Amino acid sequence: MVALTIDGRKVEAGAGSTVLDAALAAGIEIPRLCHHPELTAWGGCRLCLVEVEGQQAPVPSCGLAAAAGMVVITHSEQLEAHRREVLDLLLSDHPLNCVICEKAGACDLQRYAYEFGLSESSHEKEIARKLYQDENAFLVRDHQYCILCTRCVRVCEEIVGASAIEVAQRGFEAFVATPFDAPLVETPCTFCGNCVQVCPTAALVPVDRIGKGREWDLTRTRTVCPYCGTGCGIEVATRGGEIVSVSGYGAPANGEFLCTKGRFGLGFVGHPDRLRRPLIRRDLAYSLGLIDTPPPAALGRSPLGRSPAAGETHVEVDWEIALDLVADRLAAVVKESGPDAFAGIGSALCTNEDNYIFQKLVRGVIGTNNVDLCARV
Amino acid sequence: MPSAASGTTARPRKTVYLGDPLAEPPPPELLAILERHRGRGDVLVTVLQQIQAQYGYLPERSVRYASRELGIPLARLYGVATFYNQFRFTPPGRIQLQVCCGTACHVGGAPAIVERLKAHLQIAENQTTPDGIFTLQTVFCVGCCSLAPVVIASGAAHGRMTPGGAESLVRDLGAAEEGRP
Amino acid sequence: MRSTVKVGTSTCGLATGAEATFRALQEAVSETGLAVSTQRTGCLGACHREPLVEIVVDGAHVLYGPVTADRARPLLEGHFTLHGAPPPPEDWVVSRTPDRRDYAFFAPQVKVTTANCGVIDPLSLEDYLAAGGYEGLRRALAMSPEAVVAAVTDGRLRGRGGAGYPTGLKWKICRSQPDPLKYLVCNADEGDPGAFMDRTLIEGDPHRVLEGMIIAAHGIGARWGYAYVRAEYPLAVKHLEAAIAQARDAGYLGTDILGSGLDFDVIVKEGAGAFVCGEETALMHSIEGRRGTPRMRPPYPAASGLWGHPTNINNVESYASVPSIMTGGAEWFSSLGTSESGGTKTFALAGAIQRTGLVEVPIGVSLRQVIFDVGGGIRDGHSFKAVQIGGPSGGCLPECLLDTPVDYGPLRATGAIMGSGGMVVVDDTTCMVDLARYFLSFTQDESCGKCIPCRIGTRKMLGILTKITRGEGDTADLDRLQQVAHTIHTTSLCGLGQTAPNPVLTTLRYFRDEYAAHIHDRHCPAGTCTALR
Amino acid sequence: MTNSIREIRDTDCILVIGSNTGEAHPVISYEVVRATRRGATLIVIDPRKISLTRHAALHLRPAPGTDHALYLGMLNAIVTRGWLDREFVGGRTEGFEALAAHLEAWAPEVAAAACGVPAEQIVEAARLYALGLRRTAAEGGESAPPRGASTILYGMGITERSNGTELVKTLANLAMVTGQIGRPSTGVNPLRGQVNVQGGCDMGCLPNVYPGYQQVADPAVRAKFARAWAQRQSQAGRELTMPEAPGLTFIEMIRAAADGRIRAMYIMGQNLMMTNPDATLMERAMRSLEFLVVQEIFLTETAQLAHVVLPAASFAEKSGTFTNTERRMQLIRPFARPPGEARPDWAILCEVGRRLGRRLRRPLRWAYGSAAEVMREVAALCSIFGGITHERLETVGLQWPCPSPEHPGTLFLHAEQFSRGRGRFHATSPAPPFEPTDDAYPLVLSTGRILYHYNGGPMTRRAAPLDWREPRAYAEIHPDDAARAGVRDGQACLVSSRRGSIRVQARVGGVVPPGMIYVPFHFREAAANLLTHADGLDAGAKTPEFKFAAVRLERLRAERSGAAGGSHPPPE
Repeated sequence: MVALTIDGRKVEAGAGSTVLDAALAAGIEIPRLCHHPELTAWGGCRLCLVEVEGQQAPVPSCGLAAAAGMVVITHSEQLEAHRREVLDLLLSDHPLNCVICEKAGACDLQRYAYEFGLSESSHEKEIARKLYQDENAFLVRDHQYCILCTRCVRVCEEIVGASAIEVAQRGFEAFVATPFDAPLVETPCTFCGNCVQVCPTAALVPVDRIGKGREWDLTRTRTVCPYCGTGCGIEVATRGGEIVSVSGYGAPANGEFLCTKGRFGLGFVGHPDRLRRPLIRRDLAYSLGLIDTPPPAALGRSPLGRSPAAGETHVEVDWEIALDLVADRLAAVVKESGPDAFAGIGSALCTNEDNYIFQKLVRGVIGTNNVDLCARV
Repeated sequence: MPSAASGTTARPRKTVYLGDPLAEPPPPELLAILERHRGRGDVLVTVLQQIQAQYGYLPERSVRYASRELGIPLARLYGVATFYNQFRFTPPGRIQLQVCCGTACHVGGAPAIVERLKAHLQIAENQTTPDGIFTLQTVFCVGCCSLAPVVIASGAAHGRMTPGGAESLVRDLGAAEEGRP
Repeated sequence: MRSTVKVGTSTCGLATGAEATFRALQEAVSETGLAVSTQRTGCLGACHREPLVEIVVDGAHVLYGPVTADRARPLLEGHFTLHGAPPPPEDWVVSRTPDRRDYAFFAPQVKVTTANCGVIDPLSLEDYLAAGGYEGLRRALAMSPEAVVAAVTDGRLRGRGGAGYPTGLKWKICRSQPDPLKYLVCNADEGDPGAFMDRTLIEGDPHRVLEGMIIAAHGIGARWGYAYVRAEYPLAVKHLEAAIAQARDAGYLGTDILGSGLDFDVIVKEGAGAFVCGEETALMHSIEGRRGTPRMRPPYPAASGLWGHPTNINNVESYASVPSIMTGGAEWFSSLGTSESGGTKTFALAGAIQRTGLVEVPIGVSLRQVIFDVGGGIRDGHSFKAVQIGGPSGGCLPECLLDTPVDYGPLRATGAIMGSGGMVVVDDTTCMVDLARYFLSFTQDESCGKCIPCRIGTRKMLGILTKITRGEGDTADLDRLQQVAHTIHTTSLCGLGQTAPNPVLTTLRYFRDEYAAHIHDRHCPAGTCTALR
Repeated sequence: MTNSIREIRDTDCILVIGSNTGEAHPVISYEVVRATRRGATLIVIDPRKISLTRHAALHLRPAPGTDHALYLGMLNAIVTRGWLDREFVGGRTEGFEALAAHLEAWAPEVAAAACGVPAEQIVEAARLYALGLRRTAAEGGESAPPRGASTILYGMGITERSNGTELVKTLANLAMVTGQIGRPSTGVNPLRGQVNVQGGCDMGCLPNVYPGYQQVADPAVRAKFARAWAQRQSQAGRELTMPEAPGLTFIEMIRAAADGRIRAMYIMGQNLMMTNPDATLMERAMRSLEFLVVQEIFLTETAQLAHVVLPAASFAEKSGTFTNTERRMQLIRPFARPPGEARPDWAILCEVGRRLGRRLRRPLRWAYGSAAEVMREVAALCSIFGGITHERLETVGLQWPCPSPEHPGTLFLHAEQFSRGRGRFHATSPAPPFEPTDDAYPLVLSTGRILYHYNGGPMTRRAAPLDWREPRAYAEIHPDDAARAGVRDGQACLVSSRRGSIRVQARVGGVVPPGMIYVPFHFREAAANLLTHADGLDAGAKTPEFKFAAVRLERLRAERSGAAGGSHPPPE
């Protein structure tokens, strides 16, 4: 730990932390656009410049190692004037479409413009980047909103390891490009969307959230991704129960990063194919007199390689009928052949509570240890 | 613009499997260049320079081969290639004209030379004449400031240039080049 | 009788036809049957008289110029009075003394780093050795590394790239790093428009640069060196690579150099056309095969440079000064300059003066001496208006500041900088607003785009300046210029951005009336701005 | 996992074995990428050129099924060249002498001959792993640094094998002989493939243990659960007895169902028609059942065969907990309403339990107000979960063991000692895959996952972007094998085993080595598990050998680009 002074306050900073880290840990907010705690310091936005005693020029706090005895000022008239000028410059290169922008309310540039009272740029408006690329089903790249903070480039290289994108050209012409401006699908992009996650503006937006609501319309729920065993924490943004987007939030297993399935793969939840009522197979329903139509030949065909039409193999029934039927038939088998004529298979996709109750049912009610899980497969 | 206003983004067509565009091994002259640089950390720019020296420009396939063979992300190669003025992705003319626009040349009248050559060749900067003979570029200082203004044609420097002198230089070079097959 | 005919075939010479002159001389020699050897040399610096030919007969020197190809035979026949040919006309003669001080251009100069340029054959190791080459290395290897660093410190050598950081201190910091793998980089990415010192040095005397690097490697403990040479300098690359090959063969590079146990070798990397790569961290990114964007410092390269290892970066002229410190001694070297900076500085003198070329003067002489004594003042009857010093990072100084000494501190006080040595003199036909606009268009074009103030700010400044040169400016534009310039200067990531406003700020300071004329009178006093004619 | 996901980034050397981490566990691969960017050495052991090899210092490609020899060669090199951790071996393990004697026969050259990986690569991998050398240290070759931290990440490429248990023991040998376990950023870390496969096991969905790995064979354990579950305390001792004999494992159940010994089955959230080997056998088994209940969110291929299908709420519509591969229990929260009348699984099961209990006269207590109440019961009955409640999980995930409300959870296992005390070395020997290749079926088929899909595909194939990106079944084929069969890149081909055949798109390239075909198993229109076999189960874990089946590759006459499909009988 090192002790330093920030804005007149004594602050403790952990080993290896920067002045920015120390300030944020102490609750002192410093404006910043290119900084991201999980990525290497970039130092391009120049908003986090601070004054350090003994140094002539202001220094970017994101790249400045906190040292013992350092005296730092994060807000001064000079610094605010420079930050304002930098934002002014940036706004001249950014469409101010906040009233219809998807990112409104969650856009860092918009926030700082608000804080500095900048409604527009004092400079001539000129946006070099014109591309709008959406040749994929995952995310839209609207370059004119890009502020070249390169968080997306860094997350792609440093975290994901895909290096699908890189800044191309230079100076005012620079933009974040795929190799030879090919569609993302022809690059090593894994569509993990972590670039979308770290983008501070509307340059990267999930295709599926466009037109689905503004930030303040959304309800956010933290839960766990239902796919592989990593157990990533996800934050699901919904509007009226419909999923709008998924993001990471800083959970223990995954931090704020996700993969393509976790971020773009929850479409199944609201899918029309979801089962809504209990079903009984047509031959059984027929034999029970629940329906009049005899079972179709399709019941005898393999389910692999084809998808049945709705209601082709089963008919919907009430819960009471289904539950009693299950209880009757299972009880009959156990009474006739003993509990070991039954087997139960739990689920690696269900919760601990579900599985606990499942094995309780098998062991406690049926009285067999014939219970297993797809853990072995 | 990603907004509700324009929100009817059509779902893109289904992806098709593109196959491996580099299924064939690299051509021998390219392989020779790449082999020289395998396993080194300081070669990226050098490799691009040598590819450009080989072909006169950076053919996209060659860059893709370099990425695969040397294990360098293609995006990085592309980012680097577009960063530096030296690299180009299209074949240049047979004669590359570079008008020096360094300080001494600028105050000595380089802008007028550029304008004259543009008018004479009827192309803009960084373009190649339709007959493929001339490519016109401006460069910032070739280090011949004491002889400003300077025009470089196919690597040879011509000092103390004037608009008229530059035009006749280009005329002569063009005439000589046209005679060739 | 030992006679030699030397032709300066550096890039500047070649641009005026020196190659044709050389061939014509060779032909003439063989046809006339003269017992004369022809030799290529580097650049003597007197570029305004290129192509230069020096004829040395038994220690008697005569320097001729310009000698175009058609003058080759008459010159040869005249000089050696063959078949009763008349002596070459007097206006062909530049100088007749071995030190050439009879020519005003050379008289005030003190040649240390450029001593061999134009004198020896740059592709000949023997020539270099004959001129005392690698003696500095021998002496350095006999010293402890600490003593080498101390000598450089005592010589008060400051970084010739422009920033003027004390070289000895830089070496010391790098040397003290615990990491056993250290690198050394020679920055020959001379990107300033209007500068050609490094080109001339490498083309004319590559071994000297190399020797400086090897001495530095000994002092610092570096294992590998990179020479990062600008892509626009193919001849410099060729000469340096040839010198490296010769040095390797002769045991000055490689393992166990001269039996001292020092292992060191140099790899030449060509730049690829990016001015910003003159910035040390951008240069290192370029060597590492990345986009040439600078990064935040600290950590400085001395602590964490190439691939994270300690790396010492100096420019060509700094390294070229080192052998002389070893042979001449720190005391002698420091005595050449001022109390703050030792040694000499080379300048690329260009523009509207009589005698352009590469000059080397002791640090501390005045701008006036350089421009008027060496350069001979303004040509064609025009009057001096300004000297642009330090390239796009520098500033434009008016006549009243001509007595400023060329030294790091005093120049910085004027708003310009020492820079790497570009010095372009402009006369009354040059519009200062247009010149400022020119430099902004350069920096705007060369901005890497990483930081916002430089990427967008220079673009906006350029826009305002263009407006003014079109006669569309207003008074508020000048305040806006100054305001944006202040933010760019204070908040930019690297030196390119931080110094980009300098040409604008100095012209605003010293030539404000020209801006006023453009804005209020819609008039360009120099007649440069075409929209206002 | 013995250690935690977050520890990977601080590792010095990472051994990735039989895990296509970048596609099956992308977020864990991010940690590997971070580690390599911090200078860690990555060694990939896999016949396939998986995405992580881009970042690897070494990629060892043993011929399919021969990797066991490679590990033995590494062990031999470690022992004979003195790279072992004598202190750890002496203080924490037993049986080393026997192992060392056994390893004498496995010089790296011998191993190289067996697996096709050059001996020097085997030795180098052994050195890097044993000493935990970072990239810089490995290259510099200067003074030896103190032993770094090495970790092993392995996946189904190890476990879905007929000798999987032996292989895991061999990897444990590697970790123990080098002391690369019981410290931060070390360990032997299986990457579990499904979101709650860890939790399902933890909760006792295994034939031999109750929740918390309490043995079925232990009368005290049985009595404890009987007492706790009984509806009325007075009945406990008298009437409710718990079954004593361990139950059947999964494949044993399937076989028993196929030959009539199992007559009824209850399957919760498991599409075994797609995800289990030998789909033909699976279907026969399912059709043989007198009564099959499937509890699901979609009418999966398995559910289509069920007599009764009960509609379940998905993870999006219920509360509960998942336990991830690093033993971390985390809370899930509902963000949507269940469709129609669908209900949470546990609630359906309680209904079934209540009704069935009445009919079988085994009334248990089923009155849970919420999933949190269920977890309270779990905590009360299992000491390793004793300190875990939904309330605690509101703010943070907890890694078990977590025995008390104050316990912070356990970051990594085996810090002081192994579960059994001293770690035991096992002398293991390679065994060939169960089904050898022959002239009729000359290629090795390996099945597995791809990035964009999951298991049998009921979820991912209904997630529009994912199915857009990877819409059809394919097979990765080496150019040599493709040329031999006359199969061209991008066109349809036929892959057949003794059990069935499927039509898939050929993707010809360098991902697989010659002699190997890789087919993802997510596509019902070309179900890879029609080809796999359910024979030759691993003796210990009873896991089927998904990674090896003998197949042949054929060109399709009437080629339709992109066509894919499957059929049961192999075509003539």
